[in-house]
This record gives sequence, structure tokens and C-alpha cells, in this order.
Amino acid sequence: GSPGTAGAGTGDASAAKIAFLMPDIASTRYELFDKPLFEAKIKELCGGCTVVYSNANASAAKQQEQANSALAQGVKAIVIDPVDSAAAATIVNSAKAQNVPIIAYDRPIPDAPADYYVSFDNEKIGSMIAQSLVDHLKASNVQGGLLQVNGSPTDAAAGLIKKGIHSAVDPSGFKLLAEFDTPGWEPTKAQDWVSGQITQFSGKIAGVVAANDGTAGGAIAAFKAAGTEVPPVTGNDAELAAAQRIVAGDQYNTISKPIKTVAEAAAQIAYSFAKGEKPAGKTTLFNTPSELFVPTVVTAENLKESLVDTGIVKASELCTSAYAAACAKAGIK
Amino acid sequence: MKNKTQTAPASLAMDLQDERLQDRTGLKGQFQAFLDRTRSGDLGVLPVIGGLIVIWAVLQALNPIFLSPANLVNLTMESSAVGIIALGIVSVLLVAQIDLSVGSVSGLAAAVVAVTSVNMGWPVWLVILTTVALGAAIGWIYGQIFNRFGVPSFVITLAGLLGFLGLQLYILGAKGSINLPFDSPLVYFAQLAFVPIWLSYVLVAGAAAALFATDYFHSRARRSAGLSAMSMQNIALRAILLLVVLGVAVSYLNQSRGVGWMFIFFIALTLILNYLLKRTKWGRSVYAVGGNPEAARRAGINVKVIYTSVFITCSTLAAVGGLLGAARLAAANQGSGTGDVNLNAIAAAVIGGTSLFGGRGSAFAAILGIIVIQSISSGLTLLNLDSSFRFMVTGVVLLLAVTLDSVSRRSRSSHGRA
Amino acid sequence: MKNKTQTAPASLAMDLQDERLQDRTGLKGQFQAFLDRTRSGDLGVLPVIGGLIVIWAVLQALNPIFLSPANLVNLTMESSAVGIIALGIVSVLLVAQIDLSVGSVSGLAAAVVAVTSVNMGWPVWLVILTTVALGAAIGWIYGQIFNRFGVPSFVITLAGLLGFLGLQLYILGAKGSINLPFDSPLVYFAQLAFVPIWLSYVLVAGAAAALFATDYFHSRARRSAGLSAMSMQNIALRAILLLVVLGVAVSYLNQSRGVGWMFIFFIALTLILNYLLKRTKWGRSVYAVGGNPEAARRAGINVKVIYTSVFITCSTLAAVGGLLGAARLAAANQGSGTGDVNLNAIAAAVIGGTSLFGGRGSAFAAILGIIVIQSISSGLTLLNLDSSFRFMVTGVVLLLAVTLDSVSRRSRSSHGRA
Amino acid sequence: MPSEPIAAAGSPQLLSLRGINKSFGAVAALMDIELDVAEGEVVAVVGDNGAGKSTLVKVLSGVHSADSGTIAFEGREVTISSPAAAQHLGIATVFQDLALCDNLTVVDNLFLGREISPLRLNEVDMEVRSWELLRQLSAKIPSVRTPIAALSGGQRQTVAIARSLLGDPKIVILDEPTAALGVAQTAEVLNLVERLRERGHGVIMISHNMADVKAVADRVVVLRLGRNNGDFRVRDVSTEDIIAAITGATDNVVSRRSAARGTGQGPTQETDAS
Amino acid sequence: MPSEPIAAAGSPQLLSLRGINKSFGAVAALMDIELDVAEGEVVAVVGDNGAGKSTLVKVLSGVHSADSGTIAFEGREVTISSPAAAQHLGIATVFQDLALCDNLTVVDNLFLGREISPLRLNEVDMEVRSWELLRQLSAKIPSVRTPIAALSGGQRQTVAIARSLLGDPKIVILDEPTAALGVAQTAEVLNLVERLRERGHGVIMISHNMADVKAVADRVVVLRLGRNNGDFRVRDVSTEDIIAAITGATDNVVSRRSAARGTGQGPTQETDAS
Ligand SMILES: Nc1ncnc2c1ncn2[C@@H]1O[C@H](COP(=O)(O)OP(=O)(O)OP(=O)(O)O)[C@@H](O)[C@H]1O
Ligand SMILES: Nc1ncnc2c1ncn2[C@@H]1O[C@H](COP(=O)(O)OP(=O)(O)OP(=O)(O)O)[C@@H](O)[C@H]1O
Ligand SMILES: [Mg+2]
Ligand SMILES: [Mg+2]
Repeated sequence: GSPGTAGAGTGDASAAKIAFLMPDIASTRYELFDKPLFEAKIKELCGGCTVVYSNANASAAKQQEQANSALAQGVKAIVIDPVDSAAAATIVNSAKAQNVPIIAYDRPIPDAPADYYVSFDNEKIGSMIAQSLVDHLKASNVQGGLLQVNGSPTDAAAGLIKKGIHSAVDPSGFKLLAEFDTPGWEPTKAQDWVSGQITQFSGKIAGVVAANDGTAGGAIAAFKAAGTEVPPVTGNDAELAAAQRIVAGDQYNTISKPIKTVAEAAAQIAYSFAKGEKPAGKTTLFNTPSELFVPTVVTAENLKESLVDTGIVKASELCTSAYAAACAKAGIK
Repeated sequence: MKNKTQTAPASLAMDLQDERLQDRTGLKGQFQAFLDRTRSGDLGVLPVIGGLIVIWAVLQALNPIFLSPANLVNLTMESSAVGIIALGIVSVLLVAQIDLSVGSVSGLAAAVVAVTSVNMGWPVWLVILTTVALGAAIGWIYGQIFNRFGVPSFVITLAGLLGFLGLQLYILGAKGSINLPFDSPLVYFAQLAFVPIWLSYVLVAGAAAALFATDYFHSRARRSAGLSAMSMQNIALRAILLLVVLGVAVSYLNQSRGVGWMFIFFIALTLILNYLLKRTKWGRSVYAVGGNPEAARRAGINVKVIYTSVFITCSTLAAVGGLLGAARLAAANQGSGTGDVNLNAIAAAVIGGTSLFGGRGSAFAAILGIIVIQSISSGLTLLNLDSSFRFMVTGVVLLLAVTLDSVSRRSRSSHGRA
Repeated sequence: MKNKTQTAPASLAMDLQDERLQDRTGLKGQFQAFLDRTRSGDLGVLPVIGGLIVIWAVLQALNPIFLSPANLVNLTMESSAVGIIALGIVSVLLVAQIDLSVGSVSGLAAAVVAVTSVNMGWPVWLVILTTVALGAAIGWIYGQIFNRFGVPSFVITLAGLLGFLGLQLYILGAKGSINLPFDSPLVYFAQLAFVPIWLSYVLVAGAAAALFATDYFHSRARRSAGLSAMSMQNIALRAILLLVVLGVAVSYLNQSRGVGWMFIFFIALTLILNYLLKRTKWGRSVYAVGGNPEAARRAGINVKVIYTSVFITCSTLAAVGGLLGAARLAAANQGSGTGDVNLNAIAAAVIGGTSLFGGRGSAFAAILGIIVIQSISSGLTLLNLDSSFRFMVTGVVLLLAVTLDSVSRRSRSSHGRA
Repeated sequence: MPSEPIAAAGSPQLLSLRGINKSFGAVAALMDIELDVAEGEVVAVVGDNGAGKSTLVKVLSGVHSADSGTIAFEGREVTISSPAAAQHLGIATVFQDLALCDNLTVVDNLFLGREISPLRLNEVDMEVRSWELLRQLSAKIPSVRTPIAALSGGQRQTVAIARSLLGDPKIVILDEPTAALGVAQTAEVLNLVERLRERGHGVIMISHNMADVKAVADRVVVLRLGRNNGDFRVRDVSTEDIIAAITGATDNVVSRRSAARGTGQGPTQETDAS
Repeated sequence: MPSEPIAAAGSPQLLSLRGINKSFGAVAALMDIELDVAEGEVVAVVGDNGAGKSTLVKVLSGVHSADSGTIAFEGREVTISSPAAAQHLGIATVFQDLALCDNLTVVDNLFLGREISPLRLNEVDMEVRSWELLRQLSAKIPSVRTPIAALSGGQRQTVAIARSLLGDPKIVILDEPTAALGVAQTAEVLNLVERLRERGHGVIMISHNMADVKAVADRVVVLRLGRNNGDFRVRDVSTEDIIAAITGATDNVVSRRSAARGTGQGPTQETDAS
């Protein structure tokens, strides 16, 4: 047969379709931030363009289907956050075979270089949240060990975060009491596991490194339910709920990714590709022209500046009646 | 005829006069009756309890913290939410249907709880009412589709699984994850409300007394109607046994935080469902529909109403489970109710001895099944295994736990009682 | 007796002599027979095809790319792996059992393929053989546990789901994801191997000729045995119909990449399973065991062997599906086989009309069901919806698609044929 | 042998069917059936296997709906849309396939749909009533707390018959009630039918046993291949005539068997086909 | 009435049971049962409902295993561990509950487990054979391609009987084979039993119909409440004696009914209890 679609560089870029393929819904950011920001930027750049959005719900095979279907629709560029960085090589190959440029977003595709890579680095995120916690514990001179709540054992991104966390925890001098790969990132699973560790290591837990805000919430609920003091707990994603817990003093940190910057950069680059240009990378990673952005660790100290003032979190949503007092204390209104 | 009298003595109870009935009175008779039941696989929940004891022993040997009071308290609290969902599953399985959407419905309920109570500031009673009503409405819709179009419940509830997951995501909307404040009464109930020690013993004594009274009046009524009845000795023995078992359990749990009100709530729901299933016309109809829907219809039972009522029961309990799950986590998020909530709830019902083919099972299946599942999960949690080993060991232990039950039940079917 | 002759004319075929049989020969009779079948809900797969057409029309109206050749080619390729797994599910459902572990087994197979072919460098034939043998071994184990201990298949395969997921994680090890090289024959087969245009038409013609020949010889045998038989006209009509339908479909697909060998493989497996189920003693026994295991046992069928064979069929097909899934993705990872593979495979079988209660269904259920599911999923992918809406719409469309089938089937059960 | 229903002498009509049709796909199971039952009348419906007797019963008891035709009950035209509706009218039925729930016990099945005190089942009363009913039918059931699955064929049939006597039906339909019963139980059921007649109930009894039919029925209605094929007063008709109407010929296997053995063996010619 | 098996005159023993016991929980269904069947002999097993007849049949056909006791077949002691084993020995059984697969068609059920050419079913031959068998039994089945679920009770029973004639059994066990059959079909089955005897097969027939028993059986074995309660040569025994052995008393409901009607009505005293 013949290829079903025309490649990029041909046809009219002012009515181009651009695919935006996100990996899962377990993390709230993709539909909450990445998608709307990306869409808005594309609209701004090119009023007639449309974004074809799909979410693979954590299945690499599903993502492959979505990519194929985007290609069948004749998209002019694909922006993909791969479910599985290795397996996404197939998608890169089929896109290239049809002359459609492909931009790796958030996670790299090492085995088959994409046309561009825009990201912050998951491994780095893991090490940053863990390091921040370790530093805090050292500063406050606590004794004891750490619990580590990782993400889903079947999620490649979770594996990267886990690796990053270890890189900070292992040399820290704090004993790693136990670690757990939370199936499906489920907060209740994390809660049940932490509950068990509290009985097992009662009094010995100095802190918990949780790989995202959902599992952090589960860990905190476990301490609350056990009626014990909540030790410092990390998070990741800068969810509103996490911000509230940080304000209230239940959670120690989370990490805020400059999603707006990244999404808009990706939109810009994708549109350039769609027009047939070849944007140059700021650096080269995995053989791919790349641009990397640095996330910010958010704690009670810098929450106002990094989340509220930047508009990532609205003060009105943050300071609901239950958190009004804490907000006031932190000077957020 | 050999040396057996042809007609039974007139003094024998009305239901023991058949001369083929072997004597099963007195202590020896009771032992014989137990053997009969063992051989015919009619032991009820005993084998499941046996399986549970085996699991507990093994896990305790692997990690001595497993049977510590604190961990058992965790176990009871962690079992409650999914256990309540499993109760609903038992009732749909009894009519040989399935509900795959309990996870989504519980997640939706969690989302509704969070949005109404946090974002909209509704009072707790209204939140609870709304959630329960939502669950009931979903079940009612399932019932209508099932009765009108005859779509298999597997498909209806599969559609529900997807649809209500979507609705949950939509309701959580821009937030994604909503915290319930730790001082909300719901969260307090699910995390920190424990029965005061004195009250816990009062409850135990009350339970034993209630068992005694029920047995006693039932037996008196039977005797005065000329039927065989439990002996006074037996009645007292049962009550004392319950008293001792519950008393020991409670005093052990009281060494840590004690018995959670949420767990009491779960047990209360189990007892209520058990009453409804075993002692009311509705329950009888449920078993009949599960056993032979056409016979039930011909007996004049409104089979459609029964199906609808069962779907409503299941969805409502799923919503209640979701509410408690959210309260226990002190949050509702996109992951609420996803993952293995469905599978765990269904598995709990099946492991407890409920048949997927309808007409066999009891409310107690839910409680036993969920405790088996949570024990395995909690026990392995304490072992700090790799995920890969954790999954493998869970599978093997689960299988072993159920095999005991199945082997005893199998002799039942080979005795012609499937 | 009114004006009907008492004895039928001797010239009538042996199976049409009963005088209560209304005349169903000739064109008018055939139409009448069709009406009979409609009223009694005996339309086979027609309603499912009707549902499929409705879905296609709606999705095409929403996005004109949906029915483009390129997208349909994608659809066929994406249906194949899970479709093959669904074939296995059909066979276990036919004996009223379930296999919840097909996802894990397919994931395990994917992992084994990746490890043996990439890390250990085994030749392709050995890799395939190993995978198939692994699937068969798993099914055999299930069969043994089921037959020996009578553990419900739900529980056995739930344990399998967990256990083999653990094994998959273990085998993939720390890396978590292994790519298959793009030049491996497996990947070529699953991604790029399409039937040459000339061959595709030859295959179509062959299929029509085969149908004609089968019908013709069957009908000749019946007629010579004195039984009623299809008329020559009818036989020709069927063959021509098949020729036209397949011909149009193939030529349409050929406008894009054409018909993938993997899809041909899926269809071939379906036809083989259909043959085994419908035309062999084994298949007959499978239906018998599903309908009434005790009657099957009393008829001298070795029921245990049938159960084991069916579990083996299912696990083996799951492994083959996993192999193809890995080949299509050109990778095996920790997520292979997880997610909704299980649910999709079971749902495909059920949507295609296989009963969860055993004894009713056909191999074609798998192909139709998976195409319904993949159509919805692919159609909605083209629509750029939020996840929340996507889930909701999927649920609703799924329900609508199946309702048509169920309504037609319901009249069947109200006519006493459940 | 076109049929003309014979009006029952004197007593008011309880049930009359006119022009009932029912097809299953290509098989026409009932064609233009007429049937009348008066109060205190026992009507036997006989016919060959597959003649449509059970289908007729199912139409009457709301299990199937007729394709066309009218049913009048106590003079009013009624539609019987469900078994519950039939019970409501006062039609109690013992089905040929018994329709019991295998997983429930004898007591449960007896009182299914008619439990005593629905919100708090009175098990004791139900058990006592069960024993009474079963004794009355000479049932040999060791325990009423065994599931139906564990009963013998005849025991099940006795349970089904006992079921139909609960409530106070106006008309009792018995589809081959004695097929699986022992000699004593059969005699009890025949006694029971006679008691029902004395109390003014209508009874429709289907049977292949001509001796039973001749013993208790007032009228015999013959179905053949889904059509009426005769309606006789029992006292006016011989067994041979009924059998001829059933088989559609006076020279049939029954008469031939009868004749063959008549020259050979025993004294029981008239009914040995039963 | 302790039982002493009567040795069949001349012909070699085909089957003999000694001391068979079987309990279901607290119910002793069979106690110390003895039974002999010789070649070319038709043995009727009679007894009240729940007497244990079907349980005995199930023990013989490998459905249940006996708790104790020995079974000798053609002189050798055998264990019958499964229905397949029983078929292998040459024991064909028609069960009281028929044991057909409702979802399969008539042809499928007839040939279940004995399909012609297992790897490529010969549907044409099977259908032709089916029609032949069913014609022979005067079955009124409109189409052999309908699922069993759509058949009437008697049609099903005919199918089950036809099933047992496939293969070449040495002994045929019929558990109430004529219970649901019409008069013509009953006569055909009795003819069939006589043909089986002529061909030297052993036949065990269970029936509640004394007329049928007296018509075809050589010997009558009576079970009562799970025990042997008599073993008679048919030509030496009267119906009344058999009924007395079944019910355990000479003054029973059957004889009372007989007596009451004897003074009143018809000519069919001797067999009206059947
Ligand atoms: N649910 C059904 N679907 C299709 N055909 C049916 C159905 N029920 C009955 N029939 C057909 O209708 C005809 C009449 O059946 P019915 O059960 O009424 O016979 P019957 O007179 O009761 O026979 P029997 O004496 O054997 O009980 C039969 O040919 C049967 O095959
Ligand atoms: N599977 C079983 N489980 C428990 N009890 C059983 C089982 N099967 C039979 N029984 C009991 O064994 C006794 C004998 O039953 P059986 O079926 O042999 O009687 P039968 O002589 O065939 O009676 P009928 O004439 O009614 O068919 C009955 O009391 C019955 O309740
Ligand atoms: Mg009938
Ligand atoms: Mg019997």
C-alpha cells in the first residue's frame, strides 16, 4: 500500500494538526496544566491549527495506537510524553517513516532519537526532593531512618524518580528502613503500607520520601490515623492538595515543574516543525537537540513565591475555610 | 427390616421421625453430625477460617509484628471500606450477576464527598445523604437497563466502570485531588474514632446475650411446635464461645488503639445484610432468583424488582465504601476507587465462599474474604519484598488459602449438592 | 384437523415431515424463516454487526477520518493481539469458567520473548516455541489445580494474575523495559508485513470458493441421505455475498497499506478455533461441559480433560497474544499486559455474544467484540476529548452497541431458549 | 374429529379459552385451542408427547403469552401477563418441570413467594405447615431442611404439588402430577383431586395415564399436534376411543400391543398401555 | 420380609450386587442392598418415593460411589469409578433426571461422547441415525436440530432413551423411562424392552407403574426405605402383593382407594393405582 498521509513541510501550516500525546491520568498535571497550556500557546501562534490530544492511561500499547491514529489523521508534528521511554522508539520510527517530526516531551526516548527533546528530568526530580528532605533532617538534627514510597512498579517514569531518590538517600547517612513500589500510584496502597511500617518501626521514622503528592497524602493520612506525629514527607507535582498540606504543615515539600514554560516551549518548537523549519537545540541529549528546564522544590518557606505569586496555584483555591488560618499565618491571601 | 422398629416412637420430634435418619442427638450424635458435615462439605465458613489461621501463622512466623495489636488494628481499619463494597458484591453475586463498577462508583462517591463538603461547604449529613442517594440512583439505573433490555450486567457495569470514572475525573475537574480537612467528622470517624474500652466489653457481652436470647426463643418456639430444637446446654455453649472469642479479640486489640468505630460499622452492616438475606422474604427471593430465576418468576416473585433492589444495594454500599475510603485517606483524587478495588471486592466475596453462579453465599463471606486479602497484603507489606516477589507470594498464598475451602466444598459437590 | 392433510407427502425430506412445521421453503418461506429467527432472537451475530455499523456511522459522522483506509488498517492491526487473547477467553467462557490472568500471561510472554531473543540471542523459532510452551504449561497447571482441588477458576487465575505479573517484573529485572530490534522478523511481522495486493484478492477468491465447496458438498451429502438441504441458488448466493463483501473490504484497505499478515493470522486462528469448536468431538464436548457438566460426565466425557484443554487453549492464546503485542510495540516492559488487556479481552468475548454462564458463544464473538471495542477506542482517539469525557462517551457507546444485541437476544429467552 | 366444547352441566364456567394460538419459530405448538372448565369440574387434558399440553398450561399460568386468542376467567376476559398475575386470579399450577429452586430447602420452596411474616420470617410455623402438607400427601421426605437438590424425583414432585395447595386457588392446574410418584403418593394425589372437586375448585389435570384419567376426571379433552382433537364426557367414552383420538388412528401401537398380549398373557388388557 | 435373591433360571449372571451401602449425611439411602441380573432378564426395581432406586442406579452407573459393598459384572468383581467406566463395561443408563445438555440439539445430545468421526464430525450420518432411532420410538419431535431446551418433557425422555441404545450395551438401566411418555411411546418402549430381552441383554427397569412392570418384567425387586424388601418372580405374584411390599402394609391408601372405588365406578380396579 501507499502511505496514508502527506509528511510535514508540505501543505499549509496555518491549518496544521499537531498531536499532543500524554502518558497517564494518575498524575493530575497532564490534563490540568500541560494540555491547556500547550493548546493555548498553539492557538496563539496559529489560529487555524488544532491540537489532537490523547492520553494513553499508562499503556505503551495504547499510546502506540494513539500515535498511529494521529498519523492517520495527517498531523504535522507529534509531541509525545512516552509511557515507556524505550518502547516509544517504535512510535518515533513510524513517525519518521511518514516524515512527521516528533518531539519528546518530559521523558526522553533514548533508543531512537526524536527530532527534539523538551524536558525537565525525572531522575533529577527524585534526587531534588530527597536531597531537600535529607538536608532538612540534618539541619533539624533528627535521628532515625527513612521510608521510601516509590511510584508504580509498572511505570517507567516512576523508575527514574526512584533512581533519583536513591541517589540522594543512599549516601545521606540516614538508614533506609523500607521502600515500597506503590501499585498504580494508589494513595490508599501507600497509606496501608506506611501504616504497617509505623507499627514495625514506631518511633524510628525520621522522614518519608514519597514520589508524588498522592502517595505523600496517603503517607500523611497513615501517620494521622495512627495518632502519631507526622514526620517530614516529600511530594512531587505541586498539586493544590499538596500545597494545602504544606501550608498546614502536614507535608514538608513538593516540587513545582515549570510546566508553563515547558509546554509553551514545546508548542513553539512543534509549530516551527510544522511549518517545515528545523529549530536548533540548546544542548544535545541522547543524540537529540534538547532544551531542559529546572524545577523548583517547594517548601513552606518559598510556597508563596514559587506557587502563589507565579499563578500556578490560586490563593482563593488554596485558602479554603479549612486552611484559612494556616494561610494567614503564612501571609497568603 | 432387620432389627429396626418400623414406626418411630410418637414421642420423637415431628422432623426426626423418618426412620432413615440416623440418630444425631446427644454428645456422640453431635460429633457424628459434625463428621457428616465434614464429609459432605457442609462446614460453612469453617474452612475459610482455617485458611485464615494458616496464613496468620505463616505470616507471624515471618515477621513477629504481624500479629501485634497495633497491626491488627490497622488490619481492621484497612478492611472496612473495601469490605463494605464486598458486601454489595455478595448481594449481586447471589443473583448470579456482577458489578464491575463498584470501584468507579466508590471513586465517584469520594469525589462527590470531597467536592460537596470542601468546595461547596455542605453539612456532613447532607453530604452523606447525597452520596448514598447517588449510589442508590446508579443501582436503580443499572436495574432498569438490565430489566428492560436484558443487557448482561457484565456489560452494563463495564460501561458504568468507564462512565463513572469519567464523571469522577470531571467532578474533580481542575483540582485533581481534594483534601478533606483532618478535623472533619468523617475523617475523624474513619481514622481516630475508637470504641472506649468499657464500651467495647459491653458490646461483646451484648452480642453474646443477643445470641443467647435468639437461640433460646427460637428453640422454645420450635419445641412448643413439636419440632426438634437445640438443647439448653448447646445454646449456652454457643453464647459462651462467642463471649470468649470476642472478649479475647477485643481485649487484645485494646492493648493498642482498640476497636475502630468504622470497623464496628462494617460489622453492623454485615449483620444487617445477613438478617435481610436470611430472615426476610426479600432475602429468600434473592436466593431463589440466584438459584433458578424462572422458578422464582413462576412462584410469583417479581424478579425484576429483586434484580433492581440488588443492584441498588450494591451501588449504595459501593458509595458508602467510597465515602469511608475518602475519609480514611482524608482526600479524594483521581486514583480513588481505581486500581484493584474492584478486583479485591469481588475476590473477597468469592474467597469467602460466594458462588459466581448465584444462589450460594452469605454476608459473612465479605468480612472473611476481605480479611484474608488484607492479611496477605499487610503481612507482605511488613516483609519489605521487591514488587516482583510481593506479587508472586501474594498469588501463591491466596491460592493456598482458598484451596482448603475448595477441597472441603468439593466433597460437597461430589455428594450431589453443588 | 381442519384442511390439512394428515400425513405429509412421502417425497418430503426426512427432517421436514412433521406436520406442525410450517412451510419455510422458497423465497417467501426464507423470508418467513428470517422473521421467525428475528422474533425468536436467533439471529446469531447479526445484531452485533448491526451495533457495529451504528458505531461506525456515528464515529464517521463525528470525524471523517475514522473510516479512512489508513485508520481501518490501524484498527485491524491493533485488534489482532488482544483479539487473539479474546479467542482464548471465549473458550474458557464456553465451559463457564474464567481466566483473569490472560493479561499477566501475555505480559509474561512478552517479557520472555524480549529476554530470550534480545538478552540471550535465541533464534526466533525457539523464542516462539518457548513462549507457546510457557502458555500451555500455565494452562495445564490451572487445569490441574482446578480438577484436583476444585478451586474456583476465578481464584486460581486471580492468583495467576498476581503471580505471573510478579514473574514478569522479575524477568524484566531492573531495566524494566527491553526493546526488540526493528529488524527482528517478529517486529516485521507485526508492524510491516502486509499481504501483497494480488495475493489479497487471491485469498478473497479462495475464501469464497472454500465456502462454496463446503456448502456444496455438505448439501449434496444431505440430499443424498434424504435430508433437506440448501438450494443451489442459496449456496451460490452465499459465496457471492462473501466474495463481494470481502472483496470490497480488501480493496478499500489496499488503498492504504492493505491487509496485515498479523490480522490474517488472527482470522486464521479464529477459523481454526471455530472449526475445532463446531466440527470436532472436542468442541462438542466443550459446549456440553459448559451447558451441563454433570450431563457431560454421565455421557462418558472426561470432563477434567476438557477443562484442562480449555485452560491450555486460553493460556496459550494469551501467550501468543503477548508475543504479538510485544512484536507490535517492538518492546516488552513492565506495563505489558497490564491495564485493560484483561478487561478488554473478556469484554470482547462477552460483547460478541459469549455467555458468562457457559455453553453459548462462538469463536467469531472474539473478532466482533474486539472490533467493537477498538472502534470505539480508535474513534474517540480521533476526537480530541478530555479523559473524563472520553471515558464517559466510551461507556455510553459501549452500552448502546450491546443493547441492540441484547434486545434481540432477550426475545429469545422469552421464547424459552436461554 | 373437529371439537365442540361440551358445556359443563349446570355449574358456572370458571375458565374458557377460545382460539388460542402459539408458535415457537417454525413450530406451531398450539392452533386454535378451545377449552372450558367449570367450577367443581375435573378436566383431563391428554395427548401425545409434544401435543402442546404443557404449552397450554404455560399460557394459562402466565409463563408464555399466547400469540392470539382470548381467555375468560369467571366470565370476564382477562390477560395473564405473568405468573404473578395468574396467581392473583387464583390459578395455581404444578409445572411438568416442577420449577423449584434447587439451592433452597423444602420449606423455602413450599413457601416461596408466600412467606409467613415477610419482615421476620416465621420459620417455625412454616416448618410445621410443611410437615402437615407433606404428611397429607404421604411424602417420604426425611427432612424438610434439605435442599431440593438432594431429593429424589418423586419427592420433588410431591413438594411441587404441596406448593400449589398453599393459598386458596380457584383452579388448580396439574401438569403430569403423578409421573414420578409412587403408588401410595399417586393414590393420595387422586384423593386430593377428588377433594378439590368436592370443594368446588376447578381442576385441569394432564396425564398420560388413562387409568388415572378415567378414575378422577369428569371430562377429557384431547390435543393432537397442537389442535383440539376431541372433548368427551368420561363416563361416555372408552379408553380405546381416547387412545384413538390421541394417536389419530384406531389401529395404533397401543392397540396392537394390547391385542398381541391379549392372546398371550395377563388379565390387564385395558390399561396396560398406561 | 427379608429378601433372598432368586437365581435366574439357567442364564449366567450378568451383574450382582452384594451389601451395597450409601449414606448422604445423616440419611442412609441404601442399606445392604443385594441385586442380581442375568442375561436376557428384565428385572423391575420398584419402591416408594425416596426408597433409593435412583441412588442404586447411580451407584451402578458410576455417578456415585458406594460407601461399601461389592459389584460383580460378568462374574468379575469390578469398581465403577465413573460413568465412562460404566459405559466401558457395557452398562447404558437412562437417568431419571435425563442428564441432557439443554444448550445442545437433539442430534448433539444423542451422539454426545460417541460422535461419528471425532475430528470431522459427520453431521449427516448422525442426523440420519437420529431420525431412525426416534422414528423407532414413535417420537414426535418436529426437528432434530432444535436445542433440547425447546422440547417437551416426553420428547426429552425419548431422546434420553434413544441415547442409551447407541453403542452396544450389555445391560440397559432404565430409571422410570416411561414417566413422561405418551401412550404410544410407552408401548414402543415396552416393545423395545422385550426386544432387548430377546437379544440377550440384561435390563433393569425402574417404574411406579405396576401394569408396565407386570407386562414386561421377569422379576420384581422391591426396595423400601433403602433396604431390600422382597424379590419376586412376576408370574408368581399379584399386584396387591407388590404394592403391599412397597408400602410396607397390606392395608394401604392404594388398597383403600381400590376398595372404595370398587363398589362405585369403573372396571379398572386392578391397575388404577398405577
Ligand atoms: N420454549 C420452546 N421453544 C421452542 N419450541 C417449544 C418450546 N416449548 C415447547 N416447544 C415445542 O412445542 C411443542 C409442544 O410442546 P409441549 O411441551 O406443550 O408438549 P406436551 O404436550 O406437554 O408434551 P409432553 O407430553 O411430552 O409433556 C413441542 O413440539 C415442543 O418442541
Ligand atoms: N445427592 C443427594 N444428597 C443427599 N441426599 C440424597 C441425594 N440423592 C438422594 N438423596 C436421598 O436419598 C434418598 C433416596 O433417593 P432416590 O433418588 O434414590 O429415591 P428413588 O427411590 O429414586 O425415589 P423416586 O421414586 O422418587 O425417584 C432420598 O431420601 C433422598 O432424599
Ligand atoms: Mg408436557
Ligand atoms: Mg428415582
